Amino acid sequence: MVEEIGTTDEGDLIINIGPQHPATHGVLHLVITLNGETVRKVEPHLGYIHRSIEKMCESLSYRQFIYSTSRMDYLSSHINNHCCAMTVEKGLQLEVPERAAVIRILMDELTRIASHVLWWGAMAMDIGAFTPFFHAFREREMINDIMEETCGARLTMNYMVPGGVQFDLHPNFHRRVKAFVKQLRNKLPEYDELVTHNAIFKSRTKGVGILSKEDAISYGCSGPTARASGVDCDIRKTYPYEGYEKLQFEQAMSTDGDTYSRYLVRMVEMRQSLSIIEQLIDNIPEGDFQAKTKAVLKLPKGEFYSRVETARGEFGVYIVSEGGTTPYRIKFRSPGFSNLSALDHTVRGQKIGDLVAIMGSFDLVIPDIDR
Amino acid sequence: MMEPGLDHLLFIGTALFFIGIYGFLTRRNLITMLMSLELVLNSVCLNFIAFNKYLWPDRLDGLFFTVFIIAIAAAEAAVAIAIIIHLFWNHKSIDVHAAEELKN
Amino acid sequence: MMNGETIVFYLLAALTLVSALMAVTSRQIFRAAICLLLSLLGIAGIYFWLRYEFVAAVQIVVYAGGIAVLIIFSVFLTQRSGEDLPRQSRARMLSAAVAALTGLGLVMLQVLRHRFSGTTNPAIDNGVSAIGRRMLGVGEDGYALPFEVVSMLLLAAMIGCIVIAMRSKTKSS
Amino acid sequence: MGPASMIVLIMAAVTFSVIAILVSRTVLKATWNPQKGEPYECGIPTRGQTWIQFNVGYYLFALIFLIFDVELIFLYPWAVAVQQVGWIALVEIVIFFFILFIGFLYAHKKGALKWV
Amino acid sequence: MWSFSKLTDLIHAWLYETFSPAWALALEMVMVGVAAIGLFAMLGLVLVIMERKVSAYMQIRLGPNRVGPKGMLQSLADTLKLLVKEGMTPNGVDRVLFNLAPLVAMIAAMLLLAPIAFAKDFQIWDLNIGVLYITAISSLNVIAILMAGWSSNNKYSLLGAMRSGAQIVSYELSAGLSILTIVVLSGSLQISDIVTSQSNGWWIFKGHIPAIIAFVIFLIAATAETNRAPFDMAEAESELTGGFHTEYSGMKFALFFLAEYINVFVVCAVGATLFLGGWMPLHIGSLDWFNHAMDYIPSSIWFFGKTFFLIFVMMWFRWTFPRLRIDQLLTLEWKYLLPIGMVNILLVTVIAILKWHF
Amino acid sequence: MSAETQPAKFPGLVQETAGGGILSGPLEDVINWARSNSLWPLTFATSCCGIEMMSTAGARYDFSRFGFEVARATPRQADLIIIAGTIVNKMAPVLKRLYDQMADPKYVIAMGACAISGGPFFYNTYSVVKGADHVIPVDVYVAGCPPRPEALLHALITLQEKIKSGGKRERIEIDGSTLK
Amino acid sequence: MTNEEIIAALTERKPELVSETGGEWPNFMVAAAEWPGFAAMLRESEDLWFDYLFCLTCVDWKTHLTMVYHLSSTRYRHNIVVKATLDRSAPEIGTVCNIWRTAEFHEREVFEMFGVHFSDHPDLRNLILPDDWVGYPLRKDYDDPVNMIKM
Amino acid sequence: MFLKDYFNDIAQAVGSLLSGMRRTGYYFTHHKEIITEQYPDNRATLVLPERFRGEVVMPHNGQNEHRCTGCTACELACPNGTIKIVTKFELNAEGKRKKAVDAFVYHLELCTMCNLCIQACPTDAIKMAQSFEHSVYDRSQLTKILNKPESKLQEGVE
Ligand code: SF4
Ligand code: SF4
Ligand code: SF4
Repeated sequence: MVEEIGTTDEGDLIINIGPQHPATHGVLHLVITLNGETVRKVEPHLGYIHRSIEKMCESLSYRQFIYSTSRMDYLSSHINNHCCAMTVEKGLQLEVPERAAVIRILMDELTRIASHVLWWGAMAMDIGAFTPFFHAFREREMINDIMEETCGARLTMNYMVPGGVQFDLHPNFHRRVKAFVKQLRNKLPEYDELVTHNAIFKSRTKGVGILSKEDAISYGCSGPTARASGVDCDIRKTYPYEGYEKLQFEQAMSTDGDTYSRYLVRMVEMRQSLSIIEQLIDNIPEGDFQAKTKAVLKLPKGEFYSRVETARGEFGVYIVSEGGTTPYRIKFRSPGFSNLSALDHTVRGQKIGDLVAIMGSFDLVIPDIDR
Repeated sequence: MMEPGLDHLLFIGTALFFIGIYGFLTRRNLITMLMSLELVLNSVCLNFIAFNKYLWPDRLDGLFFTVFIIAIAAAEAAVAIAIIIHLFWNHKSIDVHAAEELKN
Repeated sequence: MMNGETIVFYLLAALTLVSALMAVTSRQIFRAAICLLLSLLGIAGIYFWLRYEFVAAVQIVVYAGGIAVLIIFSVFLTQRSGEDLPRQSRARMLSAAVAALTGLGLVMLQVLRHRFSGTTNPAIDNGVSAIGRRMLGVGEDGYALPFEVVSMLLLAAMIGCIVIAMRSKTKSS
Repeated sequence: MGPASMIVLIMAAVTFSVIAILVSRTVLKATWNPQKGEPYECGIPTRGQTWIQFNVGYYLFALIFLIFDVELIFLYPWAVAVQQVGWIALVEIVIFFFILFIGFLYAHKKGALKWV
Repeated sequence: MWSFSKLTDLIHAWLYETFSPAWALALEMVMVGVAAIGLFAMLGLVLVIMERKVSAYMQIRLGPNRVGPKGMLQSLADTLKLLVKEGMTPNGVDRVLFNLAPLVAMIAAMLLLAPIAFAKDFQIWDLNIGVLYITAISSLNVIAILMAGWSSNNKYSLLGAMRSGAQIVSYELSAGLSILTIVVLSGSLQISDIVTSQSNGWWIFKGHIPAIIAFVIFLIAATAETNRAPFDMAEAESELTGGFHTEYSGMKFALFFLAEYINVFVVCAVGATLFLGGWMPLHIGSLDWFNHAMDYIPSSIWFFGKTFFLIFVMMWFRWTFPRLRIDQLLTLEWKYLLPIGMVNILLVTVIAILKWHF
Repeated sequence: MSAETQPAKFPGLVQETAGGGILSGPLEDVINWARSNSLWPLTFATSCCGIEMMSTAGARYDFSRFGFEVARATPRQADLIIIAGTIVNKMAPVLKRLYDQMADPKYVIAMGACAISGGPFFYNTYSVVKGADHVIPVDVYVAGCPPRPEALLHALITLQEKIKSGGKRERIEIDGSTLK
Repeated sequence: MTNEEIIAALTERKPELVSETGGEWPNFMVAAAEWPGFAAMLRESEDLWFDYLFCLTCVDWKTHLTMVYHLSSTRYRHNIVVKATLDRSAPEIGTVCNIWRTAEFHEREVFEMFGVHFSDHPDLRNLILPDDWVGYPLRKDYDDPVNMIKM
Repeated sequence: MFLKDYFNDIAQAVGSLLSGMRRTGYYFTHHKEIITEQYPDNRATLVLPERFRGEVVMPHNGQNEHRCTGCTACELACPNGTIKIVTKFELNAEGKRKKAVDAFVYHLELCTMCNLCIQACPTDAIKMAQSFEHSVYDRSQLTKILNKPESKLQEGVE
C-alpha cells in the first residue's frame, strides 16, 4: 500500500486511533485526518480480529458451527446463536416447541439488556465518566448469574441447539429474573440521573454526529443506530420471528439521528426488553425444551436466510447447502459492518472528542465486524 | 567577583538588548524576530527596575514603567502574532520575504 | 567574600544571558521559544532578587503564562517545528554579531564612564498596596490615567487581533 | 524563611527528581529493542512526521487570553488598594471594565469566542 | 497549646547556638528542603490512595485492600515499583526537553508550596504577594506540559499538550478573578494577612453572595487548571490515550503524576485559605464555649481538614461527571465564568467599600 | 504449577528478563513485593475475553483490590499485558510492538483459549495465531473460554506469586524473521 | 408486494429475467453486465423501492462465482434476492456502491475474499486482510499450509 | 430574554450536575451497596452453579473405573478438536478383543466449554466440572489425560 506522507493538506494531521485504543472497544483501527481538532476523514481499517469464521464454518457440522457465532458478537451471543439455529431449523423444516421458543425470546431479551447495559457504561466511559461503567456491571452481573445458572456460562453460553435449547430452565430462573427486573427498573432512573440528564453529557451528544434517515438506509444501518434516524427497522416488528408478533412492544424510534437520540433509543429499548420479559416470565408454556432431532443433521440442497434483531441491529445468516452435513458456504450479515461504514460520513466535520462519542453511540463490537 | 550593583544590572540589560538586536538582524523568520524583540523590551524593563532600585529607591515610577511596558509588550505580541498568522494564511510562509511582498 | 546572594545573582545573570543567546541562535524554533522563556524567567528571578516581587510575578504571569504559550501555538501553526530553521549566511551572522558587539562595547563604555547620581532618600515601600494606591491615585503622581489608557490599549489590541485573525480565518475556510 | 526558600525548594525538587530517575538506572538492567524507541501510536507505526505544521484552533483564545491576562495583573494592585482608596477605585474599575467589556462583546459578536 | 512555630523556633535557636551562622543557615536550608520533599512525597502517597478509595466507594467496590492494612500501603507499592521501573527515553524525541519537562513540572509544584500556611505561624515564605506568586508559578505548569507534549514526538502528546495549554491558560483568568474577590475583601495579597482577616469568620460566610459565587468559580477553575476530570482534556484517555505523557514511563511519568497531585493539593489549599479561613478554626459569632472548643483543635488539623475536604470535592467531580469537549470547555470559560467573574468583582467592590462584610 | 519448564517446541535462547538480578537479599524482596502489588495492566482486549476482563475490573470482582487498578492506555506506563482474546496474523505485529514498547519489567498473561493456543479457531482458519506465545513470551496461561473473572484473578495471583518468589522469567527469543 | 407480484412486476419490465422459485424470497439471475442498471431500476422504481441492501456476498461454486445480493424495501417490506454469475478466472461486475453506499465495504470484502473485481469502485483495496495478502481465502481451493491446520 | 435564558441554562445545568453528585455521594456514604466479592478470601465459600462449565472431567468410581468405551463420539462432536482418543484393544473376560480407551487426551487450552462432547457421549462418561483455577506457568500443563492411570471400564457399560 502506498504510505501517504503525514500531511495531505497544509495543517492536516494523520493520526492512528487503534488497534489498541480504549475508545475503539476492541481492535478497530481508524486512520483519522485531522485539521486542528476537526476530523476531516476517518478511514476504518479492519481485520485485526478477523478470525475467518466463515471459512471455518464450512468445515463444521450444523450442530458445531453455532458455537462459533457466539464469539462474533459476543455481547449478543444468544441472539446470534438463535439466528443460526433458526436457519438450520428452516432448512430442516423443524418446529420448535413452544416452550423452547419462549425460553429463547427470554434469553434474547436478557442478552439484549446485558448488552445495552454494558454499552451504557462503556458509552459513559467514552465520554469520560467512569462511575457509570461500574454501576452498569452491577446489573450485568445479575444477568450473568442468571445465564450461568441456566446455560452454564457467563458470556458464550452456547445454549441454543437446532430444535430448541440445550437445557431446561433452572428452577431459580423465575425468581432471579423477577429480582433482576425489579432491580433494573429501580436503577434505570439512577442511570438517567448519572448520565441521561447530565448537562455535560447532553451537550456532548446533542446535535452531534447526525445521520439522516436516507443515509442510514443507504449505508445499510440497522438496529438502534438506524432507528435513531427514524428508520423503522426492528426485525422483531418488521419480520417477526419465534413469536415476537404475539408480544406487545413498540419500536424505539427517534428522528433526530444524533448521538443523543441513539443513546435514548437504547435506553428505551432496555425498558421495552424489560416489559417483554415481564410479559413472558409468568407465561412460559410447559412442554419440551427441545425438539427431537437426528444426531447428524443434514440440510437439503438450497439456500436459507434468516434474520434477527441483535442488540446492535440486523443479524443475518445465509447458508448455502449442498445437502451435506456441513454448510457449503455460510455468510454472516453482521450489523456492525454496515453500521461502521456510516461512521466516516457521520464523523466528518466533528471534533475528535465527538468521534469517540459517536463511535460509542454506534455500539460497535469489532469481532462482529471482522468475523 | 564583586558585589552586584547597578553596573552589573546595566550590563545584563545592555547585553540582552544587543542579543535581541543580533537575533533581530540574523533571523529571517517573523516569529523568531518577534522573540528577539521581546528580549529587547525586557532589557528595557530591566534597566528601569535597576535605575529605580539603585538610583531612586524613593519612587515607584520605574516599577510602573516596567509594568506598563510588560502590558504593552503583551498587547504588541498579541497583535504581532495575529498579523503573523494572517500573513501565514495568505502566503503560506512567514519568512520576512513574504512580508516584503506585502509592501508591493 | 562571596555570599549566597551574590552567587544567586550571578547564576541568574548567567541563566538569563546564556538562554537569551541560545534563543537567538538555536535553529530549532521550539527550543528557541523555550530558551526565550527561560531567559525571561531569569529576568523574573533578578526582579525577585532585587525584591521587586510584584514585577517579578507580573513578568512570570504575562510571559510564561501568556506570551510563551501564544508563541508556541503560533510556532505549531506556522512552522514544521520538526525541521531546523534555514541556516543564515555566515556573512550576515558575522556582520550582525560585529554590530551587536560594537554596540554593546560602546554602550558599556558610556555606562561605566558615567557616574550615576541618584537620591539618597530612604527607599519606600514597593509592596502591592503602595503600588495599588499610586496606581489609583488621581493626583500629581498618580497613575490613574495610564491605568485607564491601558484598558483602551488593550481594547484596541483585542479588536485589532480579532479583526486580523477573523479575517484570515474566514479566508482560509 | 525568605526568598532563599525558593532556592531551597528548587534544589529539593531537582535532587529529588534526579535521584528518583537515577534509581531505576542503577537497579534495572533494561532491555532494548528497536521498536521500543519508536513513538507509540496504538501499536501501529506512525505515519508521517509529528512535528509538522498544525492547525491550532485555539490560538484565537490564546490571543484574547493574553489581553485579559494583562488586565488581570492590573487588577491585583487595584484589589489590594480598593478599601483604602474607596469610591474612586470603584469608578476607575467600572470604566476599566466597561472598556474591556466592549472588547469582550465585540469578540463575542464577531464570533471569536466560538469554536472554529 | 502545641504549635509548629514553637518547634521551628526551637530548632532555629538550637542550630544557631550549636553551629556557626553560615553552617546553621546551610543546615536549616537542608532541613527545609528535606522537610519539603517529605511533605511532597507524603502528600502524593496520601492523595493517591485517597483518590482510589473515593473512586472505589463511589463505584460500589472496595478499592485496594490487600496491600498492607486496608490497602493503605498500595500507593507505597506503586511508588516503589515506579522507582525501579525503566524510565526510558524513546528515540526521536528531543532528549533535552523530554527529560527537562518532568523536572520543570516538579520545580513548579515544589515552588508552589512556599507561601502556603500549613498551620499557625508555619509557613515557608510569607511573601507579600502570596496569592499572586501562586498564580504566577502555577502558570509554569503550562510550559512543562507543552515541553513534554512537543518533545515526545508523538501526535497524541502534541494534541494533548496543546489542549491543556489552551485550557489552563483560559481558566487562569477565572481563577484569578475569584481570587481577586477575596483580595478585595481582605485588602492584601499576603497569605498570612488573608488568614488573619478571617479570624472572626471565614470569607465564604461573611463575604455574602459574591464570595460564594467566587468560591464556586474558583472550584471549577481549579479543577480545570489541574487538568482533572471533567476537564481532563490533556490526557483524555478515551481520545488521546495518555495525552502529553503518553511517551513517559517509570519515574519520569511518576513525577508528572506527583506534580499533578501536588498541584491539586496546592489549589485546594489556596481555596481553603482564601475562602475557608486557612488554619483558622470555625467560630460562630459569640458562642464562646463552642469557639473555645474549636480552638483546641490544632491549627494544622483545621488547615488539612479543609484542604482535604476541597480535594474530596474535586474527586467527587471527577468520579461523577463526563468530560467536556475542548470547545465546550472554552465556551464555559468565556461565556459563563469570565463575565460572571467580572460582574462579581464589581459587586464585591461595592460590598467592600460599603463595609457590608463583617 | 511448580516447575517452570520451557515449552519445548519453541526455538531460541532462554534469557533472563530485565528487572532481576543486581540487588540481592531483602532489598530485592521489597522490590519484588512492590512490583507484584502494583501491576498496572495495559488496556488491551481484542475480543470476547476482554469482556470478562472488564467484568473483573468491574465492581463485582474488582481487581483494583490487588493494586491492578490503574489501567494504562499507553504501554509505556503499563507493567502487564493481559492478552484477552484472539490474536490474528494482522494483529500479531501490533501485539509484538506493544510488548516491545513497554518499559521493563513487563509481564504477560494469556487469557483464554484463544490467547493460549488459538482455541476455537485452531483448526481450519487461515488467519489466527496459534497461541500468543508465538509472538511474545507469556508468563501465565489461564484456560477457559472465556475464563471466569475469578479465574483471571487466580491468574493474577499466580503471577504475583511468581514475581514475589523472584521468579526469573524465561524469555523466549523468537525468531523475528517470521514477523513483520 | 407479495413475492408473486414482485416476480410479475419484474418480468413485465424485463421479460428475459430468469427467476428461481423455492426459497423464501423471489430469486433473480441477471447478467453481470446488466447488473448496475438493473440495480438502479430496483432502487428507483416507485413500486419496488428496494432501498436497503442488507446482504451482499459471493459464493464460489468451483466452476464459477455467484454474486448474491439481498435487497429489501423499508417502505413496502418486501425482499428480493438477485444473483449474477461471474467467470471464475477474471470475475468482474459493476459496483453498486453509488446506489447503496453500504455496498462499498461489502464489495471490498468480496474483493479480497473472492477476488471479484468491481469496476468503478472508488476505493477497491483490502479491507480486512493485510495489504500484502496473497490469495482469496473464501474460494474453495484456497489453501494455506502455514496457517491453516486441517482437522 | 437573553439574560433569562442565560441564567436558566446555568440553573438547569447546575441542577443536573448536582443530582448526579447526589447519586455518587449516596454510594460513597452507603457502603452496604458495595457488591465486591473478594475472590481469594471467599474461596472456601464460593459455590458455582452446578451447570457452570469449567472443564471436562471423567469421573472415576472407587474402583478406579470410568464409563468411557472409547467410541470417539465426543471426539467427533467437538468442534475444535479438543479431544483425542487413543484406543487400544484389550481382551475382555470372554477373550474377545475389544476396543477400549487408552488415553483420553483433553486439551484444556483449546476447549471452548461448549458442552457438545458431553451431550454426544452415549455413556455419560464425561461431564463438566466447576473448577476454574486453571492458571499455569507453562502451557503444556494444560494438556490433560482424563482417564486415570490403570483405570478400567466400568462393568456393564456398553
Ligand atoms: S478464548 Fe473464547 S472467549 Fe476468549 S477470546 Fe477466544 S473465543 Fe473468545
Ligand atoms: S466442551 Fe466443547 S470444545 Fe470442549 S471438549 Fe467438549 S466439545 Fe470440545
Ligand atoms: S467419553 Fe463417551 S463419547 Fe467419548 S469416547 Fe468415551 S464413551 Fe465415547
